[in-house]
Amino acid sequence: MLAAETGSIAFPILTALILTPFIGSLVIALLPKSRPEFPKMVALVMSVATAAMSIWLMASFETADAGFQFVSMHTWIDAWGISWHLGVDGISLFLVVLTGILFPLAIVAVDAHHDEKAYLAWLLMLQAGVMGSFLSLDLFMFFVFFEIVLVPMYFLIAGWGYEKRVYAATKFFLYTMFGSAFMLVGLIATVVIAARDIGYTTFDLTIIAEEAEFAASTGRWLFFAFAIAFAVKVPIFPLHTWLPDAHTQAPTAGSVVLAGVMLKLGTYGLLRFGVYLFPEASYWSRNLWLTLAVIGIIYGAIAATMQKDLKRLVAYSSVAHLGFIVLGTFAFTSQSMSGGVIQSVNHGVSTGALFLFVGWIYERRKTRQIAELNGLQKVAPIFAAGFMVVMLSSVGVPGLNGFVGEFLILVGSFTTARWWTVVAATGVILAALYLLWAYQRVFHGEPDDDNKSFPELKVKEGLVLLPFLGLIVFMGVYPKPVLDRIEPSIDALITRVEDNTSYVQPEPTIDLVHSDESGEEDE
Amino acid sequence: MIAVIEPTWYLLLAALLFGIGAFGLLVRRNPLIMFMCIELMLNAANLTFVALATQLGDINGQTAVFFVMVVAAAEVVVGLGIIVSILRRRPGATADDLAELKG
Amino acid sequence: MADLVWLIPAFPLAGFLLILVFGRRLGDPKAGWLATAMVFASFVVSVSVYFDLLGREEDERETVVTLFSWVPLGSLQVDLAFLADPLSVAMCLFVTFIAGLIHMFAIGYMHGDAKFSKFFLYLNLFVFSMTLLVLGENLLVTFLGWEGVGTCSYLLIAFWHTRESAATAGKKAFITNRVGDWGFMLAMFLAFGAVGSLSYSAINEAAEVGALAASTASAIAILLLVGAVGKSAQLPLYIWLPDAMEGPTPVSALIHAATMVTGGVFLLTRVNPIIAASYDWVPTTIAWIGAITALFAATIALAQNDIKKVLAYSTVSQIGYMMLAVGTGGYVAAIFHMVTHAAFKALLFLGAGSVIHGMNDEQDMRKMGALRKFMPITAGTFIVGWLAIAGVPPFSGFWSKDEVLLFALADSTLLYVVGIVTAVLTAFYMTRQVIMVFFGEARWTSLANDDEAPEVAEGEEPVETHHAHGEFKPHESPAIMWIPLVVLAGLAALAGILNVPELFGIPSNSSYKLEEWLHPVIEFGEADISGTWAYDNKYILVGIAVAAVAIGAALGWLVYLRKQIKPWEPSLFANGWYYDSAISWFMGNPGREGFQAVADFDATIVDGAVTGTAVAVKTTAGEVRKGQTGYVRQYAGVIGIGVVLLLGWFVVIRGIL
Amino acid sequence: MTDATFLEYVVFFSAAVMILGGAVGVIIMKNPVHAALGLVLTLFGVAVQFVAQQAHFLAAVQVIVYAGAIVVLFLFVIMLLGVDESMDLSIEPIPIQRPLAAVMGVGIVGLVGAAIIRARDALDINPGTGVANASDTGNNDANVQQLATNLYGDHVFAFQLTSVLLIVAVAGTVLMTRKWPRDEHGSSADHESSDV
Repeated sequence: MLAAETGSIAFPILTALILTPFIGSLVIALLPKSRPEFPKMVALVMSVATAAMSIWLMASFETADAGFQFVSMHTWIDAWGISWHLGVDGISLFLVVLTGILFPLAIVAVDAHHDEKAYLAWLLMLQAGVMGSFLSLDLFMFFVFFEIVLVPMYFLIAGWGYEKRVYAATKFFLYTMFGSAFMLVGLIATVVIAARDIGYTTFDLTIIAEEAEFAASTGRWLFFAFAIAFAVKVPIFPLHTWLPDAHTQAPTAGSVVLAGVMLKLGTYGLLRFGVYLFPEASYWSRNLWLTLAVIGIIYGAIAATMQKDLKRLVAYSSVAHLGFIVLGTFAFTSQSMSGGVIQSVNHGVSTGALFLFVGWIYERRKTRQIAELNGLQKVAPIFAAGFMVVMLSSVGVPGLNGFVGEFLILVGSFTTARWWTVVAATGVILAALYLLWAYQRVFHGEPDDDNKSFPELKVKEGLVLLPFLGLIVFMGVYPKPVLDRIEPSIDALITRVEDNTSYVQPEPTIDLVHSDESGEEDE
Repeated sequence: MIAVIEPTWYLLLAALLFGIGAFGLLVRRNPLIMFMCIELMLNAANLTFVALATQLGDINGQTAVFFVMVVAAAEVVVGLGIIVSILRRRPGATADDLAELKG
Repeated sequence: MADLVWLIPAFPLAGFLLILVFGRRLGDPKAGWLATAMVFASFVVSVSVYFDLLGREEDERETVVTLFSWVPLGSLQVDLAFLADPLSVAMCLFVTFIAGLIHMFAIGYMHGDAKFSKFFLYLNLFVFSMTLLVLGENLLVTFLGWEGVGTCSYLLIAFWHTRESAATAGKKAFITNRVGDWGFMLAMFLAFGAVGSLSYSAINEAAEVGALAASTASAIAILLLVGAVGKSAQLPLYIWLPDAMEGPTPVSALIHAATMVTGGVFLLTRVNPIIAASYDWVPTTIAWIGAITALFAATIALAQNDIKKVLAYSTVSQIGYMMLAVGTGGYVAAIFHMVTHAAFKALLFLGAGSVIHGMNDEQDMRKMGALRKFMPITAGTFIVGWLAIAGVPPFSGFWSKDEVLLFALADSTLLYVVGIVTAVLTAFYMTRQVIMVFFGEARWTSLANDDEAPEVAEGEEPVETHHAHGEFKPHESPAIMWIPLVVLAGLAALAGILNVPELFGIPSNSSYKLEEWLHPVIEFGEADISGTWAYDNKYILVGIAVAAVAIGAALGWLVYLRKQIKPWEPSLFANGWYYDSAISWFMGNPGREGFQAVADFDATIVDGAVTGTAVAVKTTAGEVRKGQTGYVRQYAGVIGIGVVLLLGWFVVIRGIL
Repeated sequence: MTDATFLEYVVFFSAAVMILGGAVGVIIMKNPVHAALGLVLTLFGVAVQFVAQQAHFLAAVQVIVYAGAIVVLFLFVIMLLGVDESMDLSIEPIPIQRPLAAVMGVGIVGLVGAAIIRARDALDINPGTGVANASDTGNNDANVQQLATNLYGDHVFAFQLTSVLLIVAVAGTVLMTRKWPRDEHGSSADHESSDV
């Protein structure tokens, strides 16, 4: 699966994507406290540079290539076969871009209420960790980055969060570590067992995937060790309860990043280290995941409906949305899995924006309780309109980005997991229910005295919002460029599952399609 | 070649000395005397070092004793310093009074 | 010209974007004129496309315009493409024309509203979505429009969002529609799984050549029916529509009359080959849903006092007729009735709007009466609408309703009886409305101080009723409002010529024009009723229909104008058979409690397991902690015992050394 | 290996009595000063045993550093703090401490002794010739020279480190026992600790 070397590119773009924020973080940490204006400048420069590089990466990505591109490979610890092995394919590309874009926006959107220097340093550290997780093709490196991510997030929640921040941060950290412990064991076991087949010890993902043969029972154990860690991260029901607390208590930027990219570490991990590494085991256990995913969709939506805290509501909606992604992942069709990937990105955009709005509401009103907010649309119509668009995207209205992902997931899943999909589709109704009800309570009605002076959207906030809205509309109307890049990698992954199991991706039963309507279809 | 008493005797002596030191460490409450007991145990160790160095014909055993002495000296200096600081603040304290780390 | 079909949605979209950017600067009324111009531009394009298609051979009246590939993924290739064929063009023609008139009316109606330009923003977006819906070349584009109109209706119904009831009604409309959308989506999945494409041509062709198993076709048809029931406000999902009256009147007209609610009927017509390929019980189900809804809603309309609620239930009832037609294979009849209904119902709604406007936002018919003297144009046009909807020959409703009933009788006598009873009721409640509003004595003065008139209508009373009290005179609406009324009245009166039968000596070359036009689209699904008893005895049917209207109207006249019969308005009808309140109760009580139970389950059981683990660890640690006495000597003792045990292990048990 | 002479046994056992007697003295004397004197006795005994084994250098160091410097340090501290009053040894606040100590002491001595005796044959090998001694070589400085060679050769790095260790220990102790102005530091330290 290792791609043909893209030799013409000498610049180690992927390494730079990780190092730029990392160096930025160090620089900020070392800046003198006497110059409070520097940290923000450095943070902006570094994160915007990262964003620019990630966009350049997307622009120069080979569309039709299923393999890893821009591969950067340097031996690190030779004796254990650990290497600095980075690569990007259609599955990780857009998550990388999302990571690149989301951080500068989060930095601009909200200011830390105290100790900005440390706040920005942690944020950039977080970005480096997330980037590293998405780019690593070495199990060891991935684990290191996967764990590094926890530290800045812990400090961000505990240091800049709200009332119950310490509880939430601790819960987040311990819960995720609990999952990671399984992964560490599984990871080492994988390497040790794979070394028997390969002949030498290596942590390299591609080599292990290509050359190691796991017995069915072994592979299943190993898969579950990995999957538990990712299931916590996603989070999949019933391992989700850290998420509402962490989301609610995290500072706004933390919530944006948490929802936007960190949860995607879970779904990405399931694809890259679950399905790719252990195709047999993941196919064998698909019914379990499908069931949990569907429960998550319905359950998250119902729980969201009854939340009294607006931020908690959005957090539970994440549980439901991530359920769709897991459903798509384990339905093993081209549409559903690609839909899962694109939904990962869409959810990052729309839920990230929702968290921004909730953060702005909190900044203005110092409350997130739905009961204490009302009539905001009357006093802040532009603010409300922005919220409305983002909300409709989250509800999955066609023409906006949320729909494309949901539709692809459901249409793909329907062929292989029919009844799960039928139930999951009701989640679409529930999504409308909880979001519209919340919108009504917060924005509709006549504002009372507390809400009468709610300030309108500021120019800075509007500028931050524009990229979000642009992406929401663009990805909803013209997702083709994104889909074109995702599809080859997903197809390669499905082929791998088909090679290792009895699974054959179903094709539509009748082929009456005219040639002019489906030129690319080949059977 | 000199005549030598069997090393077994030295070792037994050292074991007894160590046992007395350890017993003292457990039963005495005065921190100074506990310190002395530690010295006793160190000496027991030194004794075995020297005995076995002679027996095995390896000068490194004696070198080790030298280092033990140096470390013992340093330890006494620091340890007594700590004791002085503690007793200065809490005159007449015994080891049992210093139970701040109680769980 | 047909290649320019994409311009039809493009104009309202452009209007939407322009108002989005410049709306505040344009203001009142320029934004309204811009929006109106855009919709009429669409109408012009529709007309030119129509003539383009008309000029072709019947088999070639179909043009697909693909803009770009929308969702291409593997075997799923969905284009953002438009299909210009007789059905979509027919829809576009009346949708854009009537929507244009409604826009125009709204300029006057919304004059002075603080959010004037925003209203036209939404209206243009709505028309854009609606044209997408009808022009979609595949199910997904239709779904885009389908959800688009749903979203716009949400925005428009909740337009006066500071009113709690309006906000709730908007939300209710959206969520109820979503229930239907669930069916629509599953139908798409099923169609894709079976056919490998979402385009109508592929799916319909599969059905036509018999490649689609009857079971699959039935499932798709039933699921699409679920969608249609939601969008077209049929039982059991009609509940959102009466509440949607909370929106401004032009919205009601737009949503109810011309456009959105007909989406379901349009969709079923569009996929008529699938229905034809299904088991027999599928069309029967559709017909009965339509028939029962028609009767059911008509009974409710009998006892409503809100001028718009009567029309709302009447709409539900009329759409029921269309569904009945679809179910009995009378697709042309369905579309025919859709067009005529669009005209006369838009007329009635706008007339009601004009009345409300003239009465300073009073909607309660008990506080009206004798208004014909004060607003003659409104009254005149409203009466034309009344004649049309009641089915008085030769007004348009007569022709289309007869066509529907003809197909109903051809299918089943029982359906026909239900249809006729509904026709009687329709004539009755419309007569009642006309009398209460425009005839009799003026009650707005007598009721001026009677604030607490018994509220029997199911919705809440509008907030602004106090305007109606005290000293004021109803006034006629400005020209910008009555011109659309007059145009619509003309349409309502004459639209019947689209598809007149060969009766009463009407020459055959001018009859059944609509059927001729739609023939290529519906030829597979249209029921052939020639040779049935009903077909051969049309005169008798006409007689029965006219008699029904006469009975209904006469009863209404006797009850409400002559007061010779005591009005019979049971609270069962006034409260809509308590169906809506039952659902509200269910959602508010067991539903809400169930949801709360899940949320509590999450907080206590699922999260409780997590915190429980933490508590268990903490408790254990608290116990273990006590072992740490803090006594150095004791620690040393424990270490010593450990040393002894280790030594014992090595020396005694292992025996080494 | 020649058998040990009677004189050597006398030396060994008398030194052993010194050692053990001093040790017992350390742990049973109520007055710390007396205990320190017991310690001196033990240290001298150990020095005697070193001499008996031709470890002259270590014997000298033992006397000078241990018996001299360290015990004097102990005595200084005792005097400095005035803790030379007797302590009541009949009370034991931790109930199981003494039985525990007894078990441990007896256990260690018994088990180690048993091991030593069982391993007696293994130890009873020819004494190596690696350790130079004055009587064999005729060089009175043989032990010192050999130790020096070893210390400055193989272990020079460790030796250097010990000097660092000593300096750090001394400097640290001086810092630690200095009398800081009590008010600010005491209070601020308390404040911090309560915070954490």
